[in-house]
Amino acid sequence: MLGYVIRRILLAVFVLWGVSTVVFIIVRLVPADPALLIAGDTATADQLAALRNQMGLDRPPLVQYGSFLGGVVTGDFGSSYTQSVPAMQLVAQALPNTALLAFLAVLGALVVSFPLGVVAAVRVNRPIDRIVTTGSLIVQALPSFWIGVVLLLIFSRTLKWLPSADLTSAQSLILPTTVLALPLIALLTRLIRSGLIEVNGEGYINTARAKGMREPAILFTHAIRNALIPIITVVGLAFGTLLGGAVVTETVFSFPGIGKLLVSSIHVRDYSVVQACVIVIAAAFVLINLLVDLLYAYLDPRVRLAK
Amino acid sequence: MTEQLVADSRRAQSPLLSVRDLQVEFTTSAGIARALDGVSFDVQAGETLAILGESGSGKSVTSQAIMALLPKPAGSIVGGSILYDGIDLAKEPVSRVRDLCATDIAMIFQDPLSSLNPVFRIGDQVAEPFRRRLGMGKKEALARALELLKRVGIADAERRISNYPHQFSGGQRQRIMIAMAIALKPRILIADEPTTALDVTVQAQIMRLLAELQAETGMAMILISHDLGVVADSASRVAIMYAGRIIETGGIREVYDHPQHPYTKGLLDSIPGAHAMGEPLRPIVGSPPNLLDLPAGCAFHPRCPIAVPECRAAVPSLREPEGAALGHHVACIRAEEVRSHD
Amino acid sequence: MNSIREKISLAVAATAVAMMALTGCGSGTASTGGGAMLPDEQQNLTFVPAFAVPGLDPTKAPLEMGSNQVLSNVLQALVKLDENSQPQPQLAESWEWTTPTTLTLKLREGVTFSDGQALSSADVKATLERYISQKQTLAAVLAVIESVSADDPTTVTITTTQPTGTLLGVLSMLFIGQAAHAQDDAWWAKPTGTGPFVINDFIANDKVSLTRNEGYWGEKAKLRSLTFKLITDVNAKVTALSNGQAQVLNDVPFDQVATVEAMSNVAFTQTEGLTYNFLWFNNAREPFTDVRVRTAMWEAVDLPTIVESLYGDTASVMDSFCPTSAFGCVAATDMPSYDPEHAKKLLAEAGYAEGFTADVIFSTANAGYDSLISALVSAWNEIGVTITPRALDGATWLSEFSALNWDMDVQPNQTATGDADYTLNRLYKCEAKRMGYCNPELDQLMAQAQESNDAQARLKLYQQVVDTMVKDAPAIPLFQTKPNVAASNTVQGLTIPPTEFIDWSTVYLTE
Amino acid sequence: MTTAPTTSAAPAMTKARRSRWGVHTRTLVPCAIIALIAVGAIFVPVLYGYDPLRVDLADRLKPPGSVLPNGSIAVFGTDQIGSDLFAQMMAGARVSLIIGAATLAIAGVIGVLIGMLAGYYGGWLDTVLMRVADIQLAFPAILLAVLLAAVLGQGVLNVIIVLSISNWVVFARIARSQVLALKDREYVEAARTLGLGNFHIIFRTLLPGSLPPILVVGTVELGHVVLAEAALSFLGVGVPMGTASLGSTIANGVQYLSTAWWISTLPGVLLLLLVLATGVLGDAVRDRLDPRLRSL
Amino acid sequence: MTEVSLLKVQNLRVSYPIHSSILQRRIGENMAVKDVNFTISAGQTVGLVGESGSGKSTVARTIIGLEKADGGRIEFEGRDITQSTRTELKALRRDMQMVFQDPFASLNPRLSVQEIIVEPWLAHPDVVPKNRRASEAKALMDRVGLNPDYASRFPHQFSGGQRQRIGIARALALQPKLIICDEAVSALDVSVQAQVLNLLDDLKQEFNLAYLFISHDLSVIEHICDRVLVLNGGVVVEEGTPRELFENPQDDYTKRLFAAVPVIRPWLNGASSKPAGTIPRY
Repeated sequence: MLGYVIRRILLAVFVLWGVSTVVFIIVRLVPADPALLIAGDTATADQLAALRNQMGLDRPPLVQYGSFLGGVVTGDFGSSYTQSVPAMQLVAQALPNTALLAFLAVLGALVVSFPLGVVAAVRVNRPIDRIVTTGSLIVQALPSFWIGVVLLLIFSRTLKWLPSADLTSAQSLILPTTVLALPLIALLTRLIRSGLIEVNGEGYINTARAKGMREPAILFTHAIRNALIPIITVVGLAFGTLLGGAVVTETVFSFPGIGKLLVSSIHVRDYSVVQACVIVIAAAFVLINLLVDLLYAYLDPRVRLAK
Repeated sequence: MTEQLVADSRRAQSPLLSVRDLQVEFTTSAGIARALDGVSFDVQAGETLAILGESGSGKSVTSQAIMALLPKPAGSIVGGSILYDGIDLAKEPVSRVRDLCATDIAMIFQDPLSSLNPVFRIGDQVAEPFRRRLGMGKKEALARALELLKRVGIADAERRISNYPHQFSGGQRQRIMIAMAIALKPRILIADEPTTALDVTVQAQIMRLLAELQAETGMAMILISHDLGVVADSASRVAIMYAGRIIETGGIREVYDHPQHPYTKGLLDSIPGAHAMGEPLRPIVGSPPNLLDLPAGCAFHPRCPIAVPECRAAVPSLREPEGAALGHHVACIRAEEVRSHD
Repeated sequence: MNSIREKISLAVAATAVAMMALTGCGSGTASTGGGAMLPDEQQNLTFVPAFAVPGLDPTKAPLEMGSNQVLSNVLQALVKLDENSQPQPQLAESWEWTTPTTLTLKLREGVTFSDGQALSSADVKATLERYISQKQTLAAVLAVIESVSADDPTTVTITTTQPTGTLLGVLSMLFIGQAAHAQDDAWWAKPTGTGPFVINDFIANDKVSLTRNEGYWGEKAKLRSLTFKLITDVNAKVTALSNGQAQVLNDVPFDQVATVEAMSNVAFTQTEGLTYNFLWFNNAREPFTDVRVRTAMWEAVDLPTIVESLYGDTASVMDSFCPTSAFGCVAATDMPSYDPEHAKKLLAEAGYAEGFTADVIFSTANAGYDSLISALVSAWNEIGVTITPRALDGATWLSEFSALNWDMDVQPNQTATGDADYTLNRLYKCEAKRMGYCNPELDQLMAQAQESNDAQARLKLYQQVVDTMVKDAPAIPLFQTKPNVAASNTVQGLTIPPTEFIDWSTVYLTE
Repeated sequence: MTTAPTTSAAPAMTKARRSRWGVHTRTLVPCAIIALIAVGAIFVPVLYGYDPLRVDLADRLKPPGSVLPNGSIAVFGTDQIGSDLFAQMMAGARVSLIIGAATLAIAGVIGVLIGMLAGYYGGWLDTVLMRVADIQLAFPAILLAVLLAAVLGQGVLNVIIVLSISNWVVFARIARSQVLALKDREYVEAARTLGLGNFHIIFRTLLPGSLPPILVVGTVELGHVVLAEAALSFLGVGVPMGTASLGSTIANGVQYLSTAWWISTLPGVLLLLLVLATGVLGDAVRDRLDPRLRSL
Repeated sequence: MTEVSLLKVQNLRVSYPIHSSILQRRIGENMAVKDVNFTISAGQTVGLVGESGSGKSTVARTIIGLEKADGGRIEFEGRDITQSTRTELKALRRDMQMVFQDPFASLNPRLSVQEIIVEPWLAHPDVVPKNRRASEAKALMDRVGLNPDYASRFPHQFSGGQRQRIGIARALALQPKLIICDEAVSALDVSVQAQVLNLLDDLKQEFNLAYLFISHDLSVIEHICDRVLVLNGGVVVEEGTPRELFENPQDDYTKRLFAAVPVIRPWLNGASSKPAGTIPRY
């Protein structure tokens, strides 16, 4: 197990190196010179050159890459040129917001999808199952920004129950969390359902039946654990993806998350912040999935106790 | 003919389990398969009945039907009865049948790896019947489990009780399955191809263990197998199945030594070891029938060397042919000829 | 980043920016009357601005609209311009040109920063030097400053390389910070100023919260706290006003005006502004080198209908090349009007009877441009011209725009100084090389107008300028917009200047 | 004892028929919906003479069923620039379907190829390719979208490229897992013992065997891709102006939700139908091919 | 032995690598086959018996080239295959073919019977010219007892026994000298197994085939083999004719193995091979 853990960590480091390198290259491929953005369209060539020099943009790419990697390792991504503060500080400000949102969404999705999936699996092909599966398909088939705005108009504008934006109260988290959680609920419900149905055909379920165990007991002892272990991976992946992929929801609800920070930094070519965002998002993604893999290995004795 | 059979068994003693005219259908995307078509047999206390058949003959479906383990919703009992202790298991709700499982009728399966839950320690799995069915405390249940594991021959059971299934060999896993099955001292143990996945030396050990346990507890056994040799030592009676029906049944020596159904005879002739070396085998021609499209009349007639046009007309029922031993029943209109050929 | 005018500050050139500064051209005053003033602990207001606030360091982005909207309430300049563009004392009490290149300013006594520290000439010197060293969008304007010296705690002397009458205008745009932190980027990221409000908390492009400067040297603000909360989604924005999360919205789009006006307890106000939108032809590129093609393109567009349909009364069609609210932006005598038939004729004369293809660039940062561009493209299509719209993100747009890599460009602009010179002379003279347009005759007229001090003479000259431009059609002035606010009825004392830099110190809430 | 009681057999028969009918319905109905949308997407814009660049400002924001000045009826109303919403939706469906199909084709080919190579050769190649997949997953797609929009300008092709780059991993993973499951099958080993080369084994032996789950994933992914295009449009890096897609129509109409609900809601319903149909189809195909496949 | 040996296996050693969990470097090996020696002459059937893990399948797979040998020699008609180049190996494959255990898994479900039988000729195009492949495939089907009219059907439309015939036809397509049967009849029902065994017997006579016959089923081995090798733990523990081994096993393991084989009619020869007393008799 220890060897497995070390190997996974090494691979994660490799992935992070890859992400860092890709973002470094991409950011330099994007047209539009940050110096031009700072100095404005009337800046003279000398001014631009001076700015580039000041920003280190005129150094050979490999040198830039080297110092960039050095920065990645030490967590120093340089300063945001729009805000004169370390890029990492901005990321550290935004990430917890998104992380909170993503965490609540995943948690909420689990809490809701679990009973739905179980009910659908137990009553497979009955009306309740059809309602649950069709409902989950519908929820997954709507663009999240549309759902977001509709929820906003209903709960915020018409009913005035919930705030439409801001992060000043716990209530303001409800709508964005819901929007993020809905597709996840749909996905997890279907996964839990199909996982339970699949497990239902396994030999050990028949063994449990032959031992005279009642269906609910079989479901909650033998079936669920086996059905849920593979789902952990999906949950981890979803959680990781939400960290970087909540930008639509963050935009609709004016939520100061890392997705919005990334997008607005891309728009003004704030390289340091873009790089910091992408690498932190990727690191969080990789870390979560690493933990999930380890959790998976831990929960499945076949992996845990493998030599 | 059923009446006849029933009368026979009454003569001996009242059977522990009595399956009557059992019919099971499976719904598949290609149509409806009649997996069992009028299967009847009795099991007496303490005896071992072997149910033999090739793949698709319905032998495993029989055990699933008894244990209410038919895969839902594809498979269902559409007729007949399974009488146990005055209760018709075929009519009872599944939950009622479950109450009898393990305490009255227990079962072990072909593949001991997939039959054990990979994420639970074997101790917990063996202790489960004690805890769930008898409401024992964890400690006590585990102590009982340990006893059982020792009894079925798990070496170093004290340590291994907390191991997981994948850490055991195939034979050990089957021993664990057996421990679980006999935990609540069932009156009938159904062993569905218990040794098919095992090596021949392990197979012998497992068969020996089952026989010992039966001698100890006096439980009845239903041994389901495709291998005529495996059951020969342990079973007293045998039922040969073909295409969802029992085509021959009787005392095992009687059936093996004097098969009255051309299929049984062909089966015995097909076994390589039964021949002088160098001589070609005498196989049954053709392939087993498709359950979705059974031939009219006797399902075996297309492969039968002695088939006559009448074989196509009606499904032959089990009968006691002339000259046959008591309780030897054959579903063949030409059973007498088979015997005379012998 | 979605507000229409955020990029103005980037697009607008720096050279002449500060030659003069803001002039008042009528200002809107929102809401009148109302109930009793709320107790102090409830004087908390949330404002949804039109512009994002990407950063708070004025020396790094001196022309950022969103930032300046906030900073003008926190930091102060040496002078401020009154409604007539005349410098008035703010931090400087008085000033004097001792030589044509030496300006001496006397600082006001008793001014303190919100942290209690007194303002001194060292602060002014260090701040101005910081502005110069940053080489940002004001670099060209600041290039004339040779040196700044702090002669005594209340005296500052600025030496310029040449006589510069507009220096005070420049100074009005420079916010003064503390000398001790002149090199400290982190301090400037959240600066402490001498204004009526103090920055409490800041999240870029999201939220700035200000609190009252209790030690303000002037009349203290009435609001206890003021929050700028950016809400980009239109639905969320209007909802925030409707459910009381925000008290004031800026920049309500036309299609939402009816919704806002229908809300009880909300007052909608709009005022004349200095912002307008234009279309530029790349006059150096075929086929726009031909004035007949440019005129044809202009005549193909039914601007009154487009503006009325898309912007209603939140915008108006222009009859000049800069907003009429600015001085000198006189109506052209013979503005081309919608005449597609004539346009086709002109095209045929120019040799494009079969039409041609070209592109038009615009920045996606300008919300709502899609409909406008669609309408224009559709209109041109009617005269057989195929135009491909190229929607670019703000940064890409700027680099394409600067590289003159376009056939046509649509963008907003602001006549920041409220004077036609700022827009016309800066953009359309040959030297500007902004769109390949050059008419020496026009250059001469504009130079004359710049030099003249006689308003009437200038107006006459500008009449000639505008009429010449109409003839040359180097650009199409599309429409000018009216800044608007929607405010809850409880908001009092709110005035919207044409620049939209609201002075929040006079605002308060009533029941 | 031979005749089965027909009464008890009857319910089972009906059940069987019903379940077979169920699989058929679940395949046919979504296919019919997709076909209908496709036919509409091809012909309706032509019949309506729909021109994405035509703007009719006098007719903007008309509710469904409005009679326009030219006498025609806008069944689904008009949008913010006065274009007929029904025609625009159908033209949008065309673009969305093209994007969906092209993305699936590109991402599918690349993903399947990479997945199969990784699974077949294993070892360091597998490790490297799968880490590249991890890098892709960890990388926010929005950055890529903005990059391409900036480098190449907005365009349908860019959307396809972005979506292909962010979708190939799904195909790679499923193809890899399939190859891993299949490559030790006896029929693959048999091909090897016949002396057939790696190329033949990968493309003629393993690929056909891996296709069913890939097809299932493909049907489900079609819906995801169309939705992702909508999200890109919402963030301003989707299809260019003058090319209506379902996503861009919905995104543009969202700000009118409280005043002209139909602009984003009706195309939303069409999108829902499309995604739902592909989802149901995917499920049905899965049930048909291999019920053990998870919702991937 | 006067005959020239067709296949000669000397000191064969095969191991599976154990990789380190961190860098996946090879840190050790699991010996599957430790030291195996035997020869097969043309037309001879040699049986390999042993329990799971004895290495019998590994021997077969190594000979056919699915695994790599770590040591020893495998000579086919005097040439060492372990040292062969890819092209040589490909040529060798013509002379050596394999019939697999699982009739369901060993046929590509997506190919028709004809395509399956033609497939070997894709790798060795010179065996049968293109225009004659269809008819040759049908001839092969006929030879193994399949109706040639079913050439365009797919494997799932056949029963287990028929599928195994298809597998045999495919192996025959390259006119090999040696066919390795890896548990080729183990998955078949006994009635069908007998048919296939008879077919293999017939083909052997007809084409002078040699078989390496791997099975855990001793009765099958006893029936079909000329010589039998008993494998245990990767080592041949005993070798001889079936009669010698069955009647007079020398090695302890062989004894235990044969003792465990169930007997069809234990009551016939009175002396059951099992220790008496523990099993209740009826």
